[in-house]
Amino acid sequence: MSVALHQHPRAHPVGEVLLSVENVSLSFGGVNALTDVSFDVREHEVRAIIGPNGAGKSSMLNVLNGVYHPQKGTIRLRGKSFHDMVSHEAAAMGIARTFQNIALFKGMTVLDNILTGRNLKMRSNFLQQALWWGPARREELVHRHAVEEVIDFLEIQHVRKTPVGRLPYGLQKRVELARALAAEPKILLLDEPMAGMNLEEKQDMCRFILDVNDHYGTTIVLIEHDMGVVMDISDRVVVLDYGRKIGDGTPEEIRGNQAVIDAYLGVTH
Amino acid sequence: MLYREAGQFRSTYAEDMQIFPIRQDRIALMLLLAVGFVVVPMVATQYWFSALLIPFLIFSLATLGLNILTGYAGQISLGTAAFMAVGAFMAYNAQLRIPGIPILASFAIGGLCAAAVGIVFGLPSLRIKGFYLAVATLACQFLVLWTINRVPWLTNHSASGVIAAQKIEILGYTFDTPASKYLLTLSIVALMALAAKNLMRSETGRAFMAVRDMDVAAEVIGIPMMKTKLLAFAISSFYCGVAGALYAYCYLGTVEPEAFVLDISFRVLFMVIIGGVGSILGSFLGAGFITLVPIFLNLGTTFISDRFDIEISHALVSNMELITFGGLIIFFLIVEPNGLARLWQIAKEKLRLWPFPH
Amino acid sequence: MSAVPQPKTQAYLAINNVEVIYDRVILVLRGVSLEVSEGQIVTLLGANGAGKTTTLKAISNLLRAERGEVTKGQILFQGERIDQLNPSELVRRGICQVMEGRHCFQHLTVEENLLTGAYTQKGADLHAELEKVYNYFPRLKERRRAQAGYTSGGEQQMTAIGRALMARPKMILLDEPSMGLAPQLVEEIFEIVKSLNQKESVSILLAEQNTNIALKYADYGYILENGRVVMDGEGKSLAENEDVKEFYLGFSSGERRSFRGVKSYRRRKRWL
Amino acid sequence: MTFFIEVLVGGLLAGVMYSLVALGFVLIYKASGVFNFAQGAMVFLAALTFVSLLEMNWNFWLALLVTLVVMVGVGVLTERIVLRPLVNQPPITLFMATIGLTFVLEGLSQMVWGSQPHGLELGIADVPMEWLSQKWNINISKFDLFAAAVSGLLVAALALFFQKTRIGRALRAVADDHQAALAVGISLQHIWAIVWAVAGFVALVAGMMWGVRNGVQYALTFTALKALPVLILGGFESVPGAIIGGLIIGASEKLAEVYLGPYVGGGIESWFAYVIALLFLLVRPQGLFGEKIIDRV
Amino acid sequence: QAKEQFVPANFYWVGPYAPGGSGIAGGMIDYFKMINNKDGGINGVKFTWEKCETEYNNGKGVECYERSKKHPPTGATLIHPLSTGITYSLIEKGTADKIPIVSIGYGRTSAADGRVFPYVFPLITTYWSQATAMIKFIASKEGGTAKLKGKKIVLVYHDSAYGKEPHAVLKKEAERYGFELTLLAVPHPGNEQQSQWLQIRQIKPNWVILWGWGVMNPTAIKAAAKIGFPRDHMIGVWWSGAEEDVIPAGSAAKGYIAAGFNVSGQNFPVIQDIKKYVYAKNEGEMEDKSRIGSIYYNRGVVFGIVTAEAVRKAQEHFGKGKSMTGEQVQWGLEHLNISAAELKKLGATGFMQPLKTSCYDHEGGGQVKFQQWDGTKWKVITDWITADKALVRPMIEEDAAKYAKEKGITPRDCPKGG
Ligand SMILES: Nc1ncnc2c1ncn2[C@@H]1O[C@H](COP(=O)(O)OP(=O)(O)OP(=O)(O)O)[C@@H](O)[C@H]1O
Ligand SMILES: Nc1ncnc2c1ncn2[C@@H]1O[C@H](COP(=O)(O)OP(=O)(O)OP(=O)(O)O)[C@@H](O)[C@H]1O
Ligand SMILES: [Mg+2]
Ligand SMILES: [Mg+2]
Repeated sequence: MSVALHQHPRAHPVGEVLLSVENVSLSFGGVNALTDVSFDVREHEVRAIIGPNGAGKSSMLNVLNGVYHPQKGTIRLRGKSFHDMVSHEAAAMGIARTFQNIALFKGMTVLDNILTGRNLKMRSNFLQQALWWGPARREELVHRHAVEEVIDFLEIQHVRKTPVGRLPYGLQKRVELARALAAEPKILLLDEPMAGMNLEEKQDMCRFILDVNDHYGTTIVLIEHDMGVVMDISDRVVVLDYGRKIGDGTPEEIRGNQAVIDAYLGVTH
Repeated sequence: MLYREAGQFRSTYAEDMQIFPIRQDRIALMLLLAVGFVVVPMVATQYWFSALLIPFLIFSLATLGLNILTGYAGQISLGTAAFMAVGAFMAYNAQLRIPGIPILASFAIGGLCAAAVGIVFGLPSLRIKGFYLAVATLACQFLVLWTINRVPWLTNHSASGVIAAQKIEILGYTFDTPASKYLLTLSIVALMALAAKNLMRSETGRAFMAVRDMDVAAEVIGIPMMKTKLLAFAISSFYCGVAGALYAYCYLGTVEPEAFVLDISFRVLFMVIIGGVGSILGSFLGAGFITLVPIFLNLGTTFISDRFDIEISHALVSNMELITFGGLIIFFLIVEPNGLARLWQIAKEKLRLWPFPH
Repeated sequence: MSAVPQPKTQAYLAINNVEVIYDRVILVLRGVSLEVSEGQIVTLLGANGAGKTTTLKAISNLLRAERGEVTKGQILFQGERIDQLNPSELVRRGICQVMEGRHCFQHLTVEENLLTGAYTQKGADLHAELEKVYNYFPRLKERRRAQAGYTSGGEQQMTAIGRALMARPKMILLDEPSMGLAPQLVEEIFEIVKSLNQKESVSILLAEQNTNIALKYADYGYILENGRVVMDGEGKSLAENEDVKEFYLGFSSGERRSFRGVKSYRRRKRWL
Repeated sequence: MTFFIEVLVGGLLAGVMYSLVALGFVLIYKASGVFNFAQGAMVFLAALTFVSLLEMNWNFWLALLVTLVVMVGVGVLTERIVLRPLVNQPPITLFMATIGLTFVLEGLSQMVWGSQPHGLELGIADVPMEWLSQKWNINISKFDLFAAAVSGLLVAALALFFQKTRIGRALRAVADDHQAALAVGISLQHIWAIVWAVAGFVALVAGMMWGVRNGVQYALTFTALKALPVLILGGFESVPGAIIGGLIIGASEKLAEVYLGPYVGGGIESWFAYVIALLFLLVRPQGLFGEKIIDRV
Repeated sequence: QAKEQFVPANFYWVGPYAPGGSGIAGGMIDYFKMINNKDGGINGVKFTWEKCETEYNNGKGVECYERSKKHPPTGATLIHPLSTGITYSLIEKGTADKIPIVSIGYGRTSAADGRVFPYVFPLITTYWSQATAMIKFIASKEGGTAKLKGKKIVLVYHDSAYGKEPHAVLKKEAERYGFELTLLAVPHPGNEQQSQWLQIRQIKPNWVILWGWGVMNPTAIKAAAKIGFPRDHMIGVWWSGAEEDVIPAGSAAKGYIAAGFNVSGQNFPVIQDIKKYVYAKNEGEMEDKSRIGSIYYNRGVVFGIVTAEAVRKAQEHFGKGKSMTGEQVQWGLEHLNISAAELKKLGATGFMQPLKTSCYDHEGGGQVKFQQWDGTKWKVITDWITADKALVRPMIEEDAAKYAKEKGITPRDCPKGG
C-alpha cells in the first residue's frame, strides 16, 4: 500500500510556523479534555489531528478559534499571543472552520448559508440594504460572484436554492466547507469533514481540500478518523489520547509509533 | 402547469437576485397592489375599511415586525404590544410638543423610540434564550404600560390616561375618511414590507437567520452576536412602534394604554406562528387569519341564524365561535406545522408539477 | 442490472416495493424491496441521499415524525405486516433502530440514556444489561455520569448503540454505526455486531458508508441509488464485483488508490 | 417588625399559590418540551366543573372524582387530537397548538357551565388564626397554611416521581428528543396521556385553592400569568424549582409593593416579579433549577 | 319604510366580562321585547336589534359598530358601547356618522359637556358625580361633612384608565374636607391583593372605596375579611356592586356596600311586565331566570328605558310612528325628561332616578343610591344621593375645553340650563 506523496511540486511550499499552541490545558468540571498540549502549524501545510474518541480533538479546535477558553496555555498566531479570544475575533483574523456535528443554518438555502460566510467582508449598512440600493446592491452582486466561484469549485451548483435541511448528510458537509471557504480564510479548521461519506465522496472531499491548499495556499488543520485519508493528504500529524499529546510527526513516523498504534490505530491499515 | 418556471432563464446574477425571480409571482404581486390601491378604494364600504382592512394591515405590520425578531432572528418576544404602545404614545407626544412636525415624522419618532426601548429590552437576549426569553420580555410589556400609567407627561395629564389622537394631515390634505386612512396605512405597510423583504434577503437578514439557526456557529463565522441581536430588536420594535402609531391614529382614533394590553402581544405572536415563522408573506397571512377568521365566523353564524331564523342563545354562539376558532388553529397546524406561508409554498410546488403528482 | 430479488418464503423482515414521499411532494424511495433472513447481517450501501436512512425509518415507522409517509408497498416482520404499528410496539416486538446522527437524550446522563433504552423491558435485570454494554464500551463506563450532551461525538455514538442493545432486540436497524468512530472502535463495533448476531442470533440490517468493512461482515448486501435497489448479492460476491471495487472500495486495477491521487479520477458510471 | 414579618409570610404563602399553577406548566414542559399555554384554561375548566357539580348538590368526593375523570379525558383527547399529529415539530408549533386548545377549552367550559361566577368554600375559613393575631398581632390565614401544605405534598410527590421512576426518566427523554424516544420504544401516547392527566389533576387542585380565594370565574385563567415568572425563575423543568421560585417571587413582590410601591406610585407588582425573574436569569439563564441549555459545536 | 327601530346590541357574552355583558344585554333586549309585545313598539315602530360580540375589546367593538351602523331601515339609532375603551374609540366615529354614543355609568366623563360632544351621552351619572356622592354618603355616616376632617379614606383601584377616573375628584374632595386620601393601585386582573390589604391594615383607614372590576372585587372583599377590615366600611363603585361581585366572596361579603344608579329586585311593574309579556311566551333572553332582577339585568332594563324614551321623544318632535335616524334620536336624547310621573307610567318608580337632559348637560340626574349586601341580596340603604355638581361641572368643562382645543372643535352654543 505505498503511496506516492508529492506528485508535483506544490504552488505554496510549507513555510514558517503560523500558529502555535503552547502548553494548553482545558477541563470541564472534573473532565480534563486537554492536558498540557503543545504543537505548531506551519504556513500552507495540512496538519492532521487524530486520536481515539473523546481524546480532545474537537476541544482542541474549539480552543484554536476561541469557542473554548483554556485554563492554561497560550495560542500564538504569527507569534502574537492570544488569551480569551472571542470566536468572531478569530474569524476576523482569518480562521474559518467546519464542525463535527454539522452546524449549518438549517432554515436557509445553500446559497444563503454560503453567503453568510462572507459577512465579514460586507460593508454596507442595514439602511442601504433595506432600500436595496447603491452600495448594498452592488455589494450583494460582488459577493454573489465570489460565492458562485466557491459553489462551482465544490460542485454544488445543482442544490444552490435548496434549503440545507433537505440535503443528504454528505452534501451538507460540503456546503459547510463552502461556507468556510467563502470567508477566504488563512487557516481552515476541519472537524471530521469526511465522516459519513462513502469512498467516492471522500475522494471528492480530499480533492477539494488539496485544491484549496494548493490554489489559495490555505493552511489546513484537519481532524479525521479515516487513516487512509490522514496518511495520504496530511503533511504532519498530531496524536492525542486522553487529552495528552502522544505523538507528533509525519505520517510515516506516526504509522510506526508504537504508542499511537496501541492507543488508536489498533490493526494497521 | 400553471405555475411553471420553465422557459424563464436568468442569465445574470442580478436577475437571479431580483426580489421575485419568478414571473408569475411578479405578476401576482402587481395585480394585488393594483387591487389594493385602486379596486378596493372604489368598491369597499366603510365597514370593510375600518373594521377589516385597516386593522388587518396594521396587524400585518406588527406581525412583520415581530416576525423579523422571532421568525428571522429567532428571539421570541411577548413585548410587542409594549413596543406598539411606545410608538403610539411617542407619536402623540411628538405631534403635541414639536410644533409643525409632519405626521409621518411623528410616526417615525414613535418607531424610533420603540426601537430604543427594544434595544434596552433586547439586552437580556444575549444571555437568555427560548421561552425563558419570551417570559422575560413580559417584563417589558408590564413595565412599559405601568410607566405610561404613572408618568402623566406621557398622556398630557389627561385624567383617565385616554387621549384622542390628533388629526392626520399630510401636505395640507386631511386623512379623515376611512378610505383615505386605509390608503395611508396601505402605503406605509407596503413600503415597510418592501424594506423588510430587502433587508431579509441581504446581509442583515442572513445574519439574523444565522443567529436564529445556530448562534455558536454564527459567532464562529464572524457574525457579532450582540450587534445582530440588538439590531433585530431595534428593527422589529421600530416596525411595531409604527404599527402602534397607526393603530392609534388610523384605527382607534384614541391613544390609550389599555389598547396595548398583553392580549395584543399574544395575538401578534399567534399571527407570526400561524402565518409562518420567518416569512414576509406569512405575516400577512397570519394577520389575516387571526383578525378576519373570527369576524367571518361571526358573520357566518349571524347569517345562518338570520336565514333559518334559529333562535340560539348568543352566549352559545359566541362560545361556539371560540371553539371553532381554536379548532381551526389546531387543524391548520396539523396540516402544516410551519404555517400558512409554507402551505402556500407547497401548493406552489404542486402547481409547478401539476398535473403530475410528483 | 439486477432486478428486485424474488420473494423467498421465509423472510424474517421483508420490504416489498416501498415508496416514500416527504412533505407530500418529495418522492424519495421509488419502490424498494429487500429482505433479511433470520440471523443474517444485511447491509444497505449507497451514496449520500440514496435513501438508506429513509428505508430504515420506513421500517421502524419513524417517518411520520418527519412528515414523510409510506405511500406504497408493505413491510413484513416475521410474516406480519408492521407498517401500521407505532414505533413503541415495534420495539416491543424486537425491532430496534439506532438512528443516524446519534440522537442521544442530551440532558440525561450516559447511564440514564442506556436505562431509557430498556424502557420496554419491564422488570428485567437492568444491571446485568448495563454491565454488558459497559463491557462492550468501557469508555462509557468512565463517562456514565456525564450528561450525554457534553460527551464527545464518538461517545455519543457508543451511547446510542448501547441504548439500542438495552432493549434486547431481535432485529437491529443500524444507521451508519461507524460514523465518527476511531478506526479501532469501528472494528470493535462490527465485532460486537457479529457477536450479537452469532451468540444472540440478532438479525441486523445496517446502512453503511464504510463499504469496506460492511461487506467484510455482511452476509448479504443491497446497493441503493436514487431510491432504487440497483444491485444486490452475497457480501463476498459484491466485494468481488468490479464496479463495486472501483466505486465503493477504491481499488483501481487491484491497487488501492491514494487520496492524493484523486485529482485525476474517473467519474463514476451511473447505473441509472 | 411584626409588619415586616407579616408581609414576608403573606408573600411566601401567596407565592405557594403561584407555585400550584406553575407546577402544571412544569409537568407538561418537563415531559414533552411543550409550553402549555392552556394551563390557565385547564385550571378554569377544572374548578368550574367541580363547583358546578357541587352546586347541583353532588357529594363532594363524587364531584371531585368526576371532575378528575373529566380532566383525564381532556388530557387523553388532547394527546389524540393535538399532540400526536404534531410529534417532533418545533416547540413553537406545539406552543401554538396549545393556544388553539385554550380557545377550545375556554369556549367549552363556558358553553357547558355558563360564565357566571361561583363561590367556593372548602370548610377551611380564609380568616386569620386568632391566637396568632392576639398574641403576636400577626395575621396568618388558616387557609393559606392549608394551601401551602397541599402544594408541599404535591411537589414532593411529583419530584419523587420524576427522579425515581422509569416513567419519570422516560418523560425527560421525551422532552429531549421525540424521535429518539420513539426509537427506544417509549410510547409517546401513553406518556403524554399520563402527563396531561396529572397536569389536569394539578390544575384541579390549583383551581380549588384559587377558587376559594377569588371565586370560580373566568379570571381563573389569569392565574397562569402569575405563574410565569415563577416558572422562569425556578426553571421550566424543575418541580422543586416551581415551589422555590414561588416563594421567592411571592415574598419579594409583596415586600416591594409595600416598601417600594409608595415611592413610585404603586402597582409595581404588575412587573416586579418579571423583573426579579429577569435579573435571576441574567445570572442563570436556565433559571434556578432548570436544565442547562446544551449548545455545543 | 319598514316600521322598525334598529338598536345594535354590541355586548359581550364570553370571557371575563361576560357576567356584566350578558346581564345587561338580556335586560335591554327583554325590555325591547316587552315594548314590542305590549305596546307594539313605540307608536307602532317596533324595536329590532342585532347582537355582536365585542369581547370588551376595542378592535372588536369598532368592528361591531361599523357592522351595525348602516343597518336598515335608518342605521343604528344609538349605540351602547358598554366599555369605556370602546366609547373613546367611537366618539369621533359616532360624531361623524351622526350616531349617538350612549354610555350610561361609564365612558368619558367630560362628554357630559354637550357643547363639545354633541353625540356623546354619559347619561344618568358619571364616575365623577359618583365619587362626590360617595363622599356625601360617608359624611352622612360619619355625622356630617365637618366630621370628615382627619379621617382616613383609601381608594383601592384597578390600575387602568377606569380606575384613575376618580382620582382628581377625590383629591379635590380631600382638600376641601380635610380627610386623608391614599390611593392604592391593584394591577390587572386583581386576583392577588395581599400587599394592598396589608398596607390597609397598616393605615387603618375609616373607609375604603373599591374601584374594582371583575375578579378584583371578590378578591378585595375576601382580602378585607382576611385582615379583619369591616365590610360595612367598604364602598364599591357600581361596577363593583353586582351579585356577581359578592357571591364568589361567599360569607365574607356580608355587610359590603356599593353604589348604584339602579337597584335590584323583581318587584317593579316594569320587571313584572317583562315576565308577563316576554317570559310567559318563552321569548326571554335569560337562560338562567334567576338572574332576572339582578343588578346587571336591571341595569340593562334602564338602558332599554332610556333608549325607548329617547326614541319616543324624537318621534314626538319629528313625527310619530316613523323610524328615527341617529340624528333625530340625538335630539331626543338631548331633550329627555323622564319625570317621576313618567317613571310611574313606565312602572319604574324607585327603579331608576328621574332624568332630564339638555344640549348643555348630557348627564342628567347624577344621583346615586347605596345598597348593602345582606348575604343573599342587595338591600337599598339610602335614598337617591345627589352628586356635588358644583364641584364636578367646572372640571368637566375644563376637560372638554381642552379636548375641543386639541381637536380644533368650536363648541356649540347651548342655552344655559335648558
Ligand atoms: N425530512 C425530509 N424532508 C425532505 N426530504 C428529505 C427529508 N429527509 C430526507 N430527505 C431526502 O431524501 C433523500 C434520501 O435521504 P436519506 O437520508 O434517506 O439518504 P441516505 O442514503 O441515508 O444518505 P446519507 O448517506 O447521507 O445518510 C435525500 O435526497 C434527502 O434530501
Ligand atoms: N462543553 C463540554 N462540557 C463538558 N465536557 C466536555 C465539553 N466538551 C468536551 N467535553 C469532554 O471532553 C472530552 C473531549 O471531547 P472532544 O469532543 O474534544 O473529543 P474528540 O476527540 O473530538 O472525540 P470524537 O472523535 O469522538 O469527536 C470528552 O470526554 C467530552 O465529553
Ligand atoms: Mg470530535
Ligand atoms: Mg442516512
